[in-house]
Amino acid sequence: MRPAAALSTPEIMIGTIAPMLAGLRHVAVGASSPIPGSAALLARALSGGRLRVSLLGSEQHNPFTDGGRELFDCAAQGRVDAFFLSGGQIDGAGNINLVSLGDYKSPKVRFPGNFGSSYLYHLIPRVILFREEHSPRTLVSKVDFVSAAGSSPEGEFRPGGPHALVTGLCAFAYDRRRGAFQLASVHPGVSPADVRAATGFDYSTPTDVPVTAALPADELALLRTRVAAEIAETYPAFAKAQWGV
Amino acid sequence: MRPAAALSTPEIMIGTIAPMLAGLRHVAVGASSPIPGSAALLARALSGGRLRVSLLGSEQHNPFTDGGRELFDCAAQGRVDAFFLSGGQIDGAGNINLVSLGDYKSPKVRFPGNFGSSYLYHLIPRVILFREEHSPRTLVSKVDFVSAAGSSPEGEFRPGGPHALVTGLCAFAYDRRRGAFQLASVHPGVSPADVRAATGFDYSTPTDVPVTAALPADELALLRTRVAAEIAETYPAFAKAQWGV
Amino acid sequence: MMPDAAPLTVTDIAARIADGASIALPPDYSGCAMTVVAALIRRHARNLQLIGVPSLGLQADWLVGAGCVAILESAALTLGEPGMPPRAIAAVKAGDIEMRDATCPAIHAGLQAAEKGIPFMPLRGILGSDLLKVRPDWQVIDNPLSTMRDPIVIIPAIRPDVALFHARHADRNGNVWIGVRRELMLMAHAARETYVTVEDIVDTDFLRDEDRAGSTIPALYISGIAKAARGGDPVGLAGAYPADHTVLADYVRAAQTQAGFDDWMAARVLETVPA
Amino acid sequence: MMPDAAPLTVTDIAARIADGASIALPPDYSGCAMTVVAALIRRHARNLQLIGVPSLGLQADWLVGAGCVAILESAALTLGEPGMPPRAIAAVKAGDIEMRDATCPAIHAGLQAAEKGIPFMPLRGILGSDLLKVRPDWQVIDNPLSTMRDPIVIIPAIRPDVALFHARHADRNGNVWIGVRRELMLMAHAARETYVTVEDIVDTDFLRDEDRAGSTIPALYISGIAKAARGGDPVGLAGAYPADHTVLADYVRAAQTQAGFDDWMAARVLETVPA
Repeated sequence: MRPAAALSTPEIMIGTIAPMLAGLRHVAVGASSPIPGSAALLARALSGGRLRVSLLGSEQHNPFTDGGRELFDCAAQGRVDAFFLSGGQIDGAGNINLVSLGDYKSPKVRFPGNFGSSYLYHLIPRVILFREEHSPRTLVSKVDFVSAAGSSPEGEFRPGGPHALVTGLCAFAYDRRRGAFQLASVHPGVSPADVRAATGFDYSTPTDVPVTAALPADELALLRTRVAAEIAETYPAFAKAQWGV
Repeated sequence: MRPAAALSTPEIMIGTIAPMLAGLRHVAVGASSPIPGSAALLARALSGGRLRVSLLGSEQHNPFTDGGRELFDCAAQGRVDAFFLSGGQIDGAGNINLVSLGDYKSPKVRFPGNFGSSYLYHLIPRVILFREEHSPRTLVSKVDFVSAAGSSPEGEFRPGGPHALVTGLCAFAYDRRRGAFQLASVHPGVSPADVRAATGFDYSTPTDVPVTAALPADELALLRTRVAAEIAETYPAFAKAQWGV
Repeated sequence: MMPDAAPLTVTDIAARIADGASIALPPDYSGCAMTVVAALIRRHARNLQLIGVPSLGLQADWLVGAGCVAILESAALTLGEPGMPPRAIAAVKAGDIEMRDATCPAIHAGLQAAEKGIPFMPLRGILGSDLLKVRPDWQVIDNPLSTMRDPIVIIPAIRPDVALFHARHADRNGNVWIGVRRELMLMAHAARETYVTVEDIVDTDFLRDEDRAGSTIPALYISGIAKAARGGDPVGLAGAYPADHTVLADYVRAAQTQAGFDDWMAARVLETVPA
Repeated sequence: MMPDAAPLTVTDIAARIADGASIALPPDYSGCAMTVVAALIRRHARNLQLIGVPSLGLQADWLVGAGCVAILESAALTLGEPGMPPRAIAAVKAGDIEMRDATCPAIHAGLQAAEKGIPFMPLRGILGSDLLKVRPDWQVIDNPLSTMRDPIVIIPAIRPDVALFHARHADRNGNVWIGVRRELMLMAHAARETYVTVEDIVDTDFLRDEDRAGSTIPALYISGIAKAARGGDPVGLAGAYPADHTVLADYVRAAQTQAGFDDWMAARVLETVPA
């Protein structure tokens, strides 16, 4: 275990996401999401068991018994409070692209595909975007393909949407009314100017940008022991690389 | 067991219905249907097991595992070849009434309700109507409430519909093109004039009306032994009254 | 249900079902929480809307007879072999309650729409039925995907305030095993709250039992559970104990009149000690 | 399945799946009939349309690499941890096959529409996605039950010619136990024909086993069953054996080129003796 002082970027991201889940009843985590999964399990540990976590791919943290459709139905029933999405590209309007770069018919790069994003982004109240790589390549002014739209026209049915975007450099809050991001905090050692230089989309910056709060020592210990062991069931390679478990 | 010569009216009806099921793959039987249930189980016995019978209320003859909706979905998938409906009233257009007599809002008589008839009548290719009581009270010129319509306007989606009507006196065939019944056979001891006098709706009568074919002796024996035992699981009172099992 | 939440009593459950609530109920053969029905009568529940999934029997007759019901929505009113439910039929004939006639697959489709969070479900059949006259909430649209005229009925979502039923087993985490009675899972998915009585609470985790997990409603959908041994009497509980046909026949005879119903209920149901 | 029908071989199943058929397939973690996929390649199947329920992985990559596929419809192309399926991705990029991008709940909804015999299913979300540009078969209508403007997407029914998967057990009557993998039941209900390989055929009747009945696809929906022990290799079979990550990583390396794919398949899959 590395000393508590030296947090890894994933640990900082986990520590940024976990407090966003406090007080919720049910958080679901989709595919390829070890950082959000760890954050959800940390929030669960801190909730005294009141937070229910559904982790796709986990046997231990899977409450579903009605087949592949159940997560989506459950979200539409209003029973999922938070979810996590990423994207090959994310733009300043909160649109995400999980399909391809370049022309759709003859793409330069092809990503796996939309999964459930096109739907869940509209249904789940608190969708937290995450992408460790923070660069003009990933955070763009306009995505090449809108897998799921960040906001919807007034009057359209849209109980869900983006809440925040957490990267390896910072956290943005999403303003649904404006359909745009605002810088919320910068991770230790990162300046607002660093973020600006690495971001391909426009966003607003308050006068004072706080540094992302560090996980309290006891929570960090919990993450590196109990949560590390729990997430290892679903993401063994990640758990091994991060915490050697 | 009564002598083979003396068939009961239910036995005659069973013997009329069973041949209508020959060659089919899957016959479903709904609630309160001991006569069709016996006919289906007899047809199954004669098919050498090739006919599948789904008997509502039976543990032994229930192939469904997806809840109350499955029979209806299964029918819509085209996987149910025949079904049986009755009615407090049945009219000459093949409409059936399972709801009430008189004004709907303040009925003189209230029946249990439509069950699945309003739907299954449209979806299952061969719906056989049955009603032991053959009288102007039950077979009427126009039902007071259409639970399910006998025919549909040209061009409407209607893979299913009535095939025949079997009563305690006779069998009618249903002509889908005309939306009307034709007398097909009269049960032993019944004349076409008897049928006319007992029927409240108009129908056509061919020049020669055959007598309903009697069940061959071996099939009758099968009905009174194996089928009687099988139907007793679901309709013990009926099986006891008919066959003393 | 919150993990580790304590079991309720049947009286607790009846107290949590508000006057005016819409309540999805199974048919007599699929697991009826008769003890909660009795407790609702004891607490003088009023203006309930009962939704049969897809038909209603003894539960509706007891609640209607006791004056707890404003609306019945059901594909049928039936006690099976014992006949029709006398107080419910009398109330419908007298116009004392509102009867919303339906057809079985429309109830299932409406609940499936609620389960999927969609406003309606298309459904084949029904066209030409007088149901379309007495159910103005059921509309007919022209299938937008067809190039030819193709009318199809659309059934609005049915989202009950409460789903209420009786099952064999819950586990220590509040998961409920339902076997093949999967309409109970649909009810739980569709309803805002789900209350369940069970024969017993087993010290295991059905979601970790590979044989039973697939037939289990996760605690996620369950608002509260009460233990009620023989909680399906007198309509029975499939796989556990049969309907008591002697009691049912006796009830049907007595309940032909309101006075007979009142006496029978007072003597046979309401004077027993609630759990 | 016809009662008492004899089991098939995997070669029989591949022969019964016609060129040009649309085939619903589970994702890599839900039971893939890999032996039938290999048999389809051996028999040089052509112009298949593969439908991922809701995503596609190794099955699609093998079939695309072998030239068996005309169309992929899927919410994603993924092998999970080993990465993206190289031959499928290459074919999509090159335009050699038609890719119909979807989103998971739309695939489930389309299959549910087929299951219910309705022409479409409404579905929330999706509005504003470029999916509506590339899926002209998905339309937007105004919710007919709303008094205000309320656009909603309608997904046409997906009725596959064939559903194909691998499961743990069939019984002597041809019923197939699937545990919590209920998307397999949806596939079987929606498809015209359903072919299944199983680890073993057990001399029992799951429909009479109250613990297992609720997690069983009745033989009614099954067109044919073949026994194929380790039939999920190398993607594994939940509850029975895991994916072989060494084989998968080796495959992904080899299949970066068509020649590498051809060699790997010839050596590792096609030269093994079919069942």
